[in-house]
Amino acid sequence: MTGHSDGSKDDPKAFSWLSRHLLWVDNPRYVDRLVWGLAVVCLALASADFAYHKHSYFPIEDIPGFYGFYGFVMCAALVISAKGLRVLLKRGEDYYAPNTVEAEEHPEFDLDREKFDA
Amino acid sequence: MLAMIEANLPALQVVLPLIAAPLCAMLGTGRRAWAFATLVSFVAFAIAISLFIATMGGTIISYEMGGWAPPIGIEYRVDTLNAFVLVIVSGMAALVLPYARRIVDYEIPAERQVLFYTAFLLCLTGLLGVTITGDAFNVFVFLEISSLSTYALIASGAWRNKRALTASYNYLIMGTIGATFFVIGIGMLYMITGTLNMADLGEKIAAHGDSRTLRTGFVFILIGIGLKLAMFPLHLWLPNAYTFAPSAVTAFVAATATKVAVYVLLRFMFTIFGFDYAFQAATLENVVLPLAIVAMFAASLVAIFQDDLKRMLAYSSIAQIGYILLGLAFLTHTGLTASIVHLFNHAVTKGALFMVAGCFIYATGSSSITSLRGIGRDMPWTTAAFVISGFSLIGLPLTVGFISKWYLVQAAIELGWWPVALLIMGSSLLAIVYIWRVVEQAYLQPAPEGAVRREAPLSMLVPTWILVGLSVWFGVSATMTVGAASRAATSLISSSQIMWQ
Amino acid sequence: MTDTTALLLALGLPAAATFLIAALGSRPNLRDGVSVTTSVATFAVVLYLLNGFLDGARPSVTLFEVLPGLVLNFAIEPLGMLFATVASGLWIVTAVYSIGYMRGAGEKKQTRFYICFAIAISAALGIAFSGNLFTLFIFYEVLTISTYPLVAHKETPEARRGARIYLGILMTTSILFLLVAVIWTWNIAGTMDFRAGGILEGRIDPVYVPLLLALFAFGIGKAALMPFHRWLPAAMVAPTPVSALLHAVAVVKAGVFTMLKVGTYIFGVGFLSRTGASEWLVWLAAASILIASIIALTKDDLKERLAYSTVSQLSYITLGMALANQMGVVGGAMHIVMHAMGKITLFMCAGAIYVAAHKTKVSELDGLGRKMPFTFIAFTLASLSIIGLPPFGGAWSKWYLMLSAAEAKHLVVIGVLMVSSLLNVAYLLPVAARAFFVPPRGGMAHSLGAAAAPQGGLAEAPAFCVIPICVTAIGCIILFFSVGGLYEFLLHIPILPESTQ
Amino acid sequence: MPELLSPALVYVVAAILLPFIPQGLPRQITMLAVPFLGVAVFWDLSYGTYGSLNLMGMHVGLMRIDALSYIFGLIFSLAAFLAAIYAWHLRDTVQQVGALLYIGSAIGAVFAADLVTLFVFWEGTAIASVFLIWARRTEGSYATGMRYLIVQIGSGLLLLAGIILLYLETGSIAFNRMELGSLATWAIFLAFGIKCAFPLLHNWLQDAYPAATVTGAVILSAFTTKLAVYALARGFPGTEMLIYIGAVMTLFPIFYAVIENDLRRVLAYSLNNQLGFMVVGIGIGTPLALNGTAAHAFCHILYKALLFMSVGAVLFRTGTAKGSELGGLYKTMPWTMVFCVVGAASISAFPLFSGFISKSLILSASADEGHYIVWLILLFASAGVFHHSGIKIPYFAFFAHDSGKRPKEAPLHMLIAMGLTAALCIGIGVYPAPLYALLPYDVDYQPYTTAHVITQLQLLFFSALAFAVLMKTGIYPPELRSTNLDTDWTYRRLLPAAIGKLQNAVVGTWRFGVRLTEARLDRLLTGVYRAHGPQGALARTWPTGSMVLWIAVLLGVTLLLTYM
Repeated sequence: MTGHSDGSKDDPKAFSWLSRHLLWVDNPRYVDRLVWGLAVVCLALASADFAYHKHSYFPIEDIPGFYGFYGFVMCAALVISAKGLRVLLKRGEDYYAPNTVEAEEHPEFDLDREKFDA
Repeated sequence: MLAMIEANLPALQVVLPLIAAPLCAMLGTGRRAWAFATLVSFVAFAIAISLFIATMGGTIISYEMGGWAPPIGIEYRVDTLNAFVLVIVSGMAALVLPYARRIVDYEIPAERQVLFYTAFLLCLTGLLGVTITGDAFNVFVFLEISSLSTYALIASGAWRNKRALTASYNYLIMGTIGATFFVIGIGMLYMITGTLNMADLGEKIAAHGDSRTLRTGFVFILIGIGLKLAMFPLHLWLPNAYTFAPSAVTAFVAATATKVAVYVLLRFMFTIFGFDYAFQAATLENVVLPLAIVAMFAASLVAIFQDDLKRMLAYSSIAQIGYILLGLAFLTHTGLTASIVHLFNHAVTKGALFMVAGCFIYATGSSSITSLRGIGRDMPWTTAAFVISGFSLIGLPLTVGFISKWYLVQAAIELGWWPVALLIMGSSLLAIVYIWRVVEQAYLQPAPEGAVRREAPLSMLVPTWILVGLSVWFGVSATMTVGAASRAATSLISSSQIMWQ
Repeated sequence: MTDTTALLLALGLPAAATFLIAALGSRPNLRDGVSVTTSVATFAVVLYLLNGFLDGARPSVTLFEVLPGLVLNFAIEPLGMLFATVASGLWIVTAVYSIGYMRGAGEKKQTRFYICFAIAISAALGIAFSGNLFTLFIFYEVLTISTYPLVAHKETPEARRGARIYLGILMTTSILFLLVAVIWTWNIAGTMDFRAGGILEGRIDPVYVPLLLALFAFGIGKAALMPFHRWLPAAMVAPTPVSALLHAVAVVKAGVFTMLKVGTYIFGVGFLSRTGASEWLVWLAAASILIASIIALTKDDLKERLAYSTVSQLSYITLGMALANQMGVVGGAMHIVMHAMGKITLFMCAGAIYVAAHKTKVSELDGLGRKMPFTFIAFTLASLSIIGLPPFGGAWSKWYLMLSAAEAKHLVVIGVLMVSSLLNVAYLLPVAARAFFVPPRGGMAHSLGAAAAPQGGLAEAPAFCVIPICVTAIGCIILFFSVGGLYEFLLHIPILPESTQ
Repeated sequence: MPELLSPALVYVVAAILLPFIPQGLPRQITMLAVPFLGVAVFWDLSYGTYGSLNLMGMHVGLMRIDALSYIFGLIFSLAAFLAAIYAWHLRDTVQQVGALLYIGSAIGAVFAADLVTLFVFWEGTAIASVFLIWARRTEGSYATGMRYLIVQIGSGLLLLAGIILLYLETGSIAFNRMELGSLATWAIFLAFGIKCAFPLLHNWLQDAYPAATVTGAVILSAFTTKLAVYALARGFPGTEMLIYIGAVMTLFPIFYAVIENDLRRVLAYSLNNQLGFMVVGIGIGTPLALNGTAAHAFCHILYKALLFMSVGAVLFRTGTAKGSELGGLYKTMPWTMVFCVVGAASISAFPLFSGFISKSLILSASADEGHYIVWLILLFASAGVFHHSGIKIPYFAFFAHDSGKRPKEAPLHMLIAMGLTAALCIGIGVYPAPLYALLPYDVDYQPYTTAHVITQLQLLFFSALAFAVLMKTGIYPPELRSTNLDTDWTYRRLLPAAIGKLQNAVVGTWRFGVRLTEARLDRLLTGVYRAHGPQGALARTWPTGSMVLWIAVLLGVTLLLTYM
């Protein structure tokens, strides 16, 4: 399995220019910062609601930060209920037949591999 | 001279073979006897044809034997019906005799051949006489002439298979019983009427009216003739007789003897008894009709399981007689027409089939169906003749068998007897089975190793193919036969006094 | 050349060719040449007739009279013209294909094969041009008998058994039911001519109409209406060109053609729809469509699967007749053409697969598409036509059948036709799809579809096999686009009695 | 000549000629040129119906050009062109021909002025498209293709039945606005519904698209469902039921998308969800809503294609599209990642991306008409789609847990195709005026208002926050190899099981019946044989005595009968 090399053996110089500038996302510190940044942006956006006049169709829109709140709550609800759904719906990959598309393995010879090892 | 011959044709029809028979016996060699008999049969056929033409318009030729007027003298009476039967009988003789030469050489020792042809001529005499006469007792006499000669003819098959003797003996017993019953019946009629002339009988019986004696007489005649025509279950003599008789005899007898018996039955029922009695119709409906239907199925089923070709055809004959009786039992014009036309059609078909059987025996020395494997290649003409005649037996269109079926079913439908119509068709399906067994053997099985089989000689093939040709010709253009049958039916009906529905 | 001569010539050419073929038995190239030439000539004559027909000529010729009023008559009407064109046109294709197949598969007794084939075509044309029921019946039987040796061609025990079933069912139904129906019709109508608007109206008690229709519907065993369909799968033992003949060119098409002809010209669709006599047939045909399709799904043998597909497709045509309106007749007649073109392709493909790869089972075809691309592409196209998808001919006939069902307020039938199409998808498309797209057992050909390098070379059947296949497959597409003319032509089918037109 | 020249014809002719054009550059160039030729046919034609024929008494119009068909024809051609670039590497005639026929049929259907032509092309899309699935050449894709085909053809047959009933009812086959009411229109509606993946009729989509080839999925994603949207917009605008159907459609797929592992199937679910927006727009039926539907279809085709392209590129390079197997690919496939993000942003309707300027039309239309609940659902669905398409796909494919896979960057032609598509997505998002000008109705709409932008950003960023929080807390369900049950369970499990039971029952009774009949028949035949066979009573040679006995019996019976 040539494709599955250990990440530590990678030679970053082999990566393209764009990738090298993105390598920071693997760093947990930066990820945390990103999340916090996101929170700040959210706060800013929520508070922006006070700054302009909204032409609203429905009364609920007039609640400040309604969109944000709605988005957050519904997404959380979505994920949690989907997780619950998985209990009901999840089956093995070859549930229907041994050779379904899910269960297919792709042969290596068809992939044009390239080495990035250090 | 010509005019004299013409005037005496009815008498000549019978007298000619009758005189020829002893002459034939004196000829010495089989070959000469054969030539003579053939010649006689040709002349007889010519006479029959001219009689047929003469009666075509509906005229009835009445000939007084020895100038004695009926009812005292014996009357020969030719109308469309018996002219038709005469043609069948003499025609078959004229075809079988040419055919017979080779196969008789093969089956009967040379020194016996003279007697064989003599018996043949006698048989012909008897059959023609039965048909042509207008005298009830005379019918019995000729019936005995033909029967006795037939016993002899069948017994002559003993050189090939000893069982011919028992078959002939059985036939003798049964035939004699039948003849006895018949003569008893005639006696009873004579008791009532004091006459033996048929036309006279009819009138007297009509005048006399219903009585026990009359009924008894009717039953005795019915059973007696029933034996002769192999009505089921009185047919038991027939299979062996047909199987073990020499091939030429089988072909002739199968095509004619039973037909003549049917004619006698028709004649007695319509001309003499005249059908003004409910009991006759009831007997036909309660006895003859069911027996006919049973015959159609039982005999066909037996035929399916036979291994011997001739025996199979014999059983098929019993089934075919069922059709004839069925048409009769309908008691309608269409039914009668069907019956009469089937007399002819079956004679042609079965005659051809038995001739084919003879050809096979000539070529293979055996009449077993299994010996016919792959014979379609070696004997293409014979096998083809079998297939076409087989089609006729099944009742496929463009063969005579179809015409008979057509009228039979039509008669059933006219009466609204649906089940009977379907039964008629159902029994033809059985015919498919037994015919197809042979076809499959002949065409789709490989020939046995080392079998040398040559096509039958021309002298056998030609008569066979003439019959095959006839069965196709009259299947394609049936106007003539059906017209004759229809006229015969009309004349029968008009000769009886009953009011037809 | 007058139209009447052309009519007789069309019938006579194939029949005459049999003698030539028989004479040239020892010179295969010449013999096969004669067979192909005759087919082309016959087609040319039929086209000449078609041309005349479009100009308004309605030739009619009476050959002979079997019985008074019962004549062998040929006449041209639109349905017959259509059937004749299909049969003679496809004969060319089959004749060419036969050469490739019979030689490729090394079959024996090819002369007999070609003779019987020509007779069968002649009989099919006879059916097409028959001017009355009687003539039709005759040629119907001729067709049955002439195809029997073809079905039994291999002469193995299975072949004999299949042929026996074939003959048994076809003969049984035709004699037991069809003949009775024919005679009944003759009895009540006094004629058997095919007349616009039917001949029965006012002559038959409406109570009996369903019964008579049943006799016809089951009697026409060649239409393979359940439960008399068994002969079709049984006949699969025959060599493939014979299957093509049975399924596309002549036999089953003769059956459904007869069905349509009886519906339009004997009963009259107006009469049928007013009496509702064909109601039961609608349901039976619908059931037949579905059940046969479901059985087809379960068959692994390719030819057997196709056979059941034919059973189902034939019921479409019967359905068209039973729906009893003009669109039904148009749709049914159109389906004769469309199905013929599609099914002949499918069978020829099955034969090509057998010749080239000796495979008969659907499950063995995986991966074969790469080796025989032409065959399998043709198979796909023809499958789509049978399913009834645009742009293939089958779509239009299905369209008119559905239109007819809607007009007759048989909404369920529309549903049945839809479900049937889906079932067709399920049993026909896997054949080609598996061949092309499923890797052969054990082989790994998994490639995300980026590239498709053929492994190994092509291994197609002989060109004589492949070219006809391609021609008919393209024909399926052409039929879709040229349907306008066909539709115009089919509108000529007279639906109403002449007096009201 | 232009009278008969439908753009579909260009594709069909090309498809027929294609096998004769050698693989490699000539064929690649043909594939690229065909969409242009197709567009050239209708580019400068004025509105009206062309190619009218009288076919067996029916008025057939091959090409009707009006604002609605024009915009769909255009975007279909555009998608065809982009797909052709993406499939530059393909050397598979089956796929190439299939794609051409499929695209041609879809365009032909869009321009169809009558229902019969529509039906012809409708079935054309069904048949041609299946080859894009089968071309994967595995047992699994074969089976999927069969299922897909049966559903698609079933839709066509329903359409056919509807057309026939309608034809009988009205005597016309013109394809115009219909009212639900008769069986005919219901059948047609249902036929459209199947192809549009209405709830419960939807599963063919999620079943088939992930099974298609890399390029096949890109092509499939563009045409079939959008054709159905077009047909609905043409036939049933303003049908109220569609609003609710659409609302449900936007809603339920997002739940599935969250737990789905195969990223292409996630895309299929989100495709379904996006269709819901369009269906709602059709249901509302106001000019604004219909404009929204048309615009959304236009944008959707682009960004969905872009997403399928990028995931396809991943599949092409790694051999899998399962979230559980992927991760960290940004290191070696950064450009693919970028384009994927552009697509994700577009589908999520980020301002300045194409989804924003089209989806807001529909949302505004629904709010305009006062559909409170529906509006809330759509809002939720917008958040949800951002959640699974906007975040989940790029995240699990390119970031997340590093799978250690180090594939090559996508081939250049794929990058070009993705780049072009991405540019279009952004271009439309930034400057929507040309698109708006193409829309069927003249509507003055301004997507970029302060309120609009802010509220949309609120929605999206808070959703992102929710994702981040759930990820951090570990509540977010991990990607797992699995099959999730959907409606296909009914026909892949329930139905076969039921049929199996039924079959057993039928076969059992049948066998029993056959055995019974055979036994009876056997007995009958033995009986017949016993009586009629060579040794049977009827065939035996009887001793003379018993023969005579028979005669006596018959004589007696007959006499008795006559005396009675």
